[in-house]
Amino acid sequence: MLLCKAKVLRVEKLAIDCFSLLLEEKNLATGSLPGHFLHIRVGEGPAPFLRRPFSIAGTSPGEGFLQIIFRLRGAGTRILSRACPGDMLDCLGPLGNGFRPRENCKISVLLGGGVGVAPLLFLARRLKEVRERVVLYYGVSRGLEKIPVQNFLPPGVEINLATEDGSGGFAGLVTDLHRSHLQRGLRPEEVFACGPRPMMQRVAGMYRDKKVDMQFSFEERMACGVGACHGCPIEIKVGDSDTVFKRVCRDGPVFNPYEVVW
Amino acid sequence: MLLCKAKVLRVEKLAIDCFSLLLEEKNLATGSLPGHFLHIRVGEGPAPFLRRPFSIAGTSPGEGFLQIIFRLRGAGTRILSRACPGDMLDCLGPLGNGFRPRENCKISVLLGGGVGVAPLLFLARRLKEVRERVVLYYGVSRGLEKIPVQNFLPPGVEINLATEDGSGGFAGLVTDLHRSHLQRGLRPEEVFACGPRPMMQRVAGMYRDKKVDMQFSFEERMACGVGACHGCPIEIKVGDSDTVFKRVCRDGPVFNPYEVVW
Amino acid sequence: MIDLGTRLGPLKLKTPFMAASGTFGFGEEFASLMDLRDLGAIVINGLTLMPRKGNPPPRIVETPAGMLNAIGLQNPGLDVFLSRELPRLQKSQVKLIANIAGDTEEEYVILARELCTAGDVLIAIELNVSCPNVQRGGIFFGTTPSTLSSLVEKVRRVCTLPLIVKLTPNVTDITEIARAAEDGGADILSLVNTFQGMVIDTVSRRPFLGNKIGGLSGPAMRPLAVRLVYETYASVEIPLIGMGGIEALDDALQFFMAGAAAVAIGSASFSDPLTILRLTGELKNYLQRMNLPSLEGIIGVAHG
Amino acid sequence: MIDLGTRLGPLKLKTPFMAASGTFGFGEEFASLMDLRDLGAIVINGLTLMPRKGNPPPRIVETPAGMLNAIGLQNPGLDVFLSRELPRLQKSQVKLIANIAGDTEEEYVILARELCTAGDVLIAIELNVSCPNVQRGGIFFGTTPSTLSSLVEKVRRVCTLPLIVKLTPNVTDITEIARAAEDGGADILSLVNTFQGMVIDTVSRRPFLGNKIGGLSGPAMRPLAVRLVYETYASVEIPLIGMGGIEALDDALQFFMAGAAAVAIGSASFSDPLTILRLTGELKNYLQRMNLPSLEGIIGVAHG
Ligand SMILES: Cc1cc2nc3c(=O)[nH]c(=O)nc-3n(C[C@H](O)[C@H](O)[C@H](O)COP(=O)(O)OP(=O)(O)OC[C@H]3O[C@@H](n4cnc5c(N)ncnc54)[C@H](O)[C@@H]3O)c2cc1C
Ligand SMILES: Cc1cc2nc3c(=O)[nH]c(=O)nc-3n(C[C@H](O)[C@H](O)[C@H](O)COP(=O)(O)OP(=O)(O)OC[C@H]3O[C@@H](n4cnc5c(N)ncnc54)[C@H](O)[C@@H]3O)c2cc1C
Ligand SMILES: Cc1cc2nc3c(=O)[nH]c(=O)nc-3n(C[C@H](O)[C@H](O)[C@H](O)COP(=O)(O)O)c2cc1C
Ligand SMILES: Cc1cc2nc3c(=O)[nH]c(=O)nc-3n(C[C@H](O)[C@H](O)[C@H](O)COP(=O)(O)O)c2cc1C
Ligand code: FES
Ligand code: FES
Repeated sequence: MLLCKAKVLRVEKLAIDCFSLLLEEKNLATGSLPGHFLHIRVGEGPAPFLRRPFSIAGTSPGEGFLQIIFRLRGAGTRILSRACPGDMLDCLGPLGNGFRPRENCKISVLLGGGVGVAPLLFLARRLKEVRERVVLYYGVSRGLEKIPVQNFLPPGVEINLATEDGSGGFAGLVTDLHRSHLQRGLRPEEVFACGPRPMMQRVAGMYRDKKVDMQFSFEERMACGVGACHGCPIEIKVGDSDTVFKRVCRDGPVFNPYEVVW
Repeated sequence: MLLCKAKVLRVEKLAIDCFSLLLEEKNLATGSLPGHFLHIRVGEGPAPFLRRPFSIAGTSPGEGFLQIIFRLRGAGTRILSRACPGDMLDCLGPLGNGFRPRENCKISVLLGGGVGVAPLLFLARRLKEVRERVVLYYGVSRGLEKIPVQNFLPPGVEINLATEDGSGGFAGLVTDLHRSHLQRGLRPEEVFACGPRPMMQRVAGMYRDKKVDMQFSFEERMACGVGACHGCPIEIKVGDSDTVFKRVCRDGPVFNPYEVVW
Repeated sequence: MIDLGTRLGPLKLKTPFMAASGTFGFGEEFASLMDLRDLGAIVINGLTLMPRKGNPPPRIVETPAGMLNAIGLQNPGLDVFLSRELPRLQKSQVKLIANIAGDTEEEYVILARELCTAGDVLIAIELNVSCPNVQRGGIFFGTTPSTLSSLVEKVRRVCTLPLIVKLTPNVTDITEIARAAEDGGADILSLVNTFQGMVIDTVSRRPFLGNKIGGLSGPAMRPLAVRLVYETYASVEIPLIGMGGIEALDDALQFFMAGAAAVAIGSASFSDPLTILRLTGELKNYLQRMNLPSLEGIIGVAHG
Repeated sequence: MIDLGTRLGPLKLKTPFMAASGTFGFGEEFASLMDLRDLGAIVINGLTLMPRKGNPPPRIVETPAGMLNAIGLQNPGLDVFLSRELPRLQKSQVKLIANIAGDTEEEYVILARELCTAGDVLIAIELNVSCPNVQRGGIFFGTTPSTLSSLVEKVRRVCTLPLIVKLTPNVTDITEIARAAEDGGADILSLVNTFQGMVIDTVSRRPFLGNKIGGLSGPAMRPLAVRLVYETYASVEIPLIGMGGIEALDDALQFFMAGAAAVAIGSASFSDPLTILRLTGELKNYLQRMNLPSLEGIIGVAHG
């Protein structure tokens, strides 16, 4: 974990309300793995008061580059979207536990909903080096929000797009698209997902009976981002009937969905 | 009084920590008189929370231009100093009661301390049209802070500079410079001043026995700027022993120093 | 057709947006910027029986996302108000609410009685038992339940206009105070007044404000005020006017959902004098978008 | 030579800057960013006798110049703390202060007794009688003078370490509560805990936080906290630890001048984990510039 200033190299608009930010910081780029996130201080004054967490969407350790992809939501992301090349961004990271792919495995499935696809792009790139098939499902509600994921992926990653407004790819929910593939015989050995909770819950539901390794990345409001404040709980089952609150920032953000209380 | 957006035309650094801001807003430019001020909203969000008051340093009604001159103090003036041409500034103004020069009068003296000279530049320009002599005293503590007042004044206005660090003009307090001129026979019929309170108090003291018309411009923390909140009091004598609090924003900012409780 | 009207017991307002006491003068200062008749009401600056000089300067200091004020109820006193200000205001057709503060119960009673019959430009009386910036009276009445209900009872007897009691947030349990005001006969509660605060000037090493202590207003205090409205709504039957740091429609909606049937805008008018009118338009659009015929549908809904 | 040390009755600290309870964990989370021995002390997260699960999410919401939290004292309970956490912390040479909360007087007493003899990494006990985010205990003890002084007395009897009582700001008169804690035998008062607040999610139309109500911290509340420190300083003899929205040296100086002999930094560590170290350096420069040999010269000076 580092507290450092990362240099803004490029801010790019990828789709409506969706931006990518290319940063330069050698140690961050080297130390980050898929599933890790940055806790970024936006603005100078007292507002916004808290840092903002963003998944790392990719790195080029050689060049010392790393990237995040974010959607405009409120004041913080608005300020970020106006960053200029040369600006220095105060970053805390890499934080959290990343995805832990299986040792031996041929087919990985990744499901991203909206900007939740960001950490999966990073993961898909790494997985492609060691897997026979890497199948990415990417769902957006409106085609306008679709980011060009192919630009972030190496050749060979299979991209399956679903748009709820029917403007591209499968018309409907990304989970329905995936289900239809499962019905036609797709047999993933591990499944990664990141996106809105209802989407992730549907994915988890699909595998209820299966022995597939599943790792989902969760979001929660965060203060410290490092595990000190217990501000970012996720309810996790312990044994048969008990539950505890774990910290998304430090114990996650990646959790086994079977253990999560939805 | 208008609530309007004025377009930033130019931001210029005049001296250390001192800037001028050229704005375009037809109605403001036309309606403003020397001594009036603008109440400017700086920044977009909740911080800074309050508007900032600035004296109008000059107008070109024909072109619709007006100008303020300000010194860096805190967050608000820092933001203002970073304004870019084309930015639209939310302005409330013109506010307050301006200077009211005498009907018939030949010699006007103006004393400005630091950035307090701003409204006097505007006044001197107007006075020069109708007076035989307009004598401006301008004092700064360090030469570095000296703004090039001559650029803001028509020819013929007599400029007397005093620097406390002795780096230019008279070495010492502007009030001492003025006093020496009085001793050598200067006989102003009206005196205008704006600057730090101790300076203005010294000026008032110099004229204790004289029958000279005096108008000083005062500062106080302001909230509404229009007279609604009673946030900006100045203590004014009433009769022999009583006093009341008047509002700097609405009843002033120009007051007769003889009536002020120092 | 969207109806922006709201009913607070005996008081009906054209819109649920009022100008908060102390921040809008008698409205006249802003008259050139807007039609004051578009405001739900203007609560005028605090009035006392005798003239008040107010506190020494500085009276205002900016704080993070807010400000402290220590005006100290500067006002010309009842007589001058009635003889000099009111006649002029009578002509304006604006809805005014008088905010009154006394050192003693008797002063409150006199103020209320005189103002109730002073002219129909005044549509309600707001008892300020919560001013943090004066030595006697004010907040003293607003922190002890029995003192407050006795005061409200006495004023109630002479008050022929709707009676609003404005509560201070500087108490351990506002619901206790709120019930005391209700028991005393208040028609409406208005909450909250400012929170007591202090800024120290670290150069002079003294409290910055002339009065040392001032009252915090603005967005900084908004979550505190929303909580107080929420808890009070669950404890009394009479309607509430909410306020504290409202700048945007979402802020006002929080107060409505917490239980306020109307809201007042205070210091936001300093940075944007048109706040109230802007919110009025935005509320109309919101209700339309949500398919709500009136505000009633959302008042108190946060209680589930 | 500038001495940054400060003395709070029986407690001596190397610097007057502490990490506030609940915001710095046991320090370990930040250990890779700084040498924790440079901190005056770390007040660790609130401890209870039995494990506490904490409140349902969301537990945090940002507000103008601040935040609300409703953690609900999530912690592993005394036994696990003593057996699992403390041995590790013993080795660190960090100065830790235990913050304890109970449902009953007995729980406070047990917690204090056990912790006082648990190991010398703990240098003081802070009674949390001010947590706004739990159902029983916590704030209940901190709002009634007689209840508080009885509690403090009982804890005092078993407490061999310096005893700090942390006050809630959610009271009508904090000086009354402060005196009760002093009468009960507190060595030091720490003020303030968070202010109760609420944010309503206007989309779901429900309180945003899982616990509905949370506690406001951050710069927004700073002027309120400074006022409380100022007034308490004038009312008790024992030393004070001030906190609430400190981000910059000027903020800390306000607390010192109001009367605090040390300050704690809470939520500012979220945006800048190095806040405490930065302030430590800045204070040193300040004292140098002002020609002050130690902090003592400015503690309470705002009282004139
Ligand atoms: C581990 C993690 C990884 C994330 N990765 C990404 C990413 O790669 N791309 C992306 O666009 N977004 C991501 N998010 C969500 C992102 O943090 C929020 O969209 C962002 O904080 C919104 O800030 P704002 O000021 O624009 O919005 P506002 O709504 O104004 O923010 C107000 C407060 O709410 C918090 N907040 C709002 N939405 C969320 C959210 N969904 N999750 C957590 N906190 C939130 C903010 O951090 C802030 O404290 C991630 C969140 C987490 C927890
Ligand atoms: C009628 C009037 C005319 C003025 N004209 C000029 C001018 O022409 N040029 C110029 O440089 N300054 C002028 N000032 C002072 C100017 O308003 C302040 O310097 C400015 O508000 C500082 O803002 P800040 O955010 O940079 O400073 P901060 O110190 O961060 O401001 C904090 C708060 O204090 C207030 N404040 C700080 N200093 C002053 C002050 N001297 N007077 C009133 N409020 C203050 C701010 O408005 C704000 O509310 C004038 C003030 C008044 C009342
Ligand atoms: C400058 C100023 C003066 C005030 N004067 C009064 C007053 O005379 N009577 C009163 O009841 N409240 C007074 N208040 C409190 C406001 O009416 C309101 O309760 C408070 O400011 C919170 O609302 P806001 O955050 O929208 O400003 C005053 C507030 C300010 C800022
Ligand atoms: C996330 C969070 C958790 C907290 N937990 C505790 C706690 O367990 N015990 C306690 O006494 N105070 C707790 N506090 C209060 C802080 O110690 C401190 O009093 C308060 O936050 C004000 O300081 P600040 O504005 O610098 O944050 C907590 C505050 C925050 C923000
Ligand atoms: S954000 Fe503080 S523990 Fe996760
Ligand atoms: S600033 Fe409101 S009356 Fe002057």
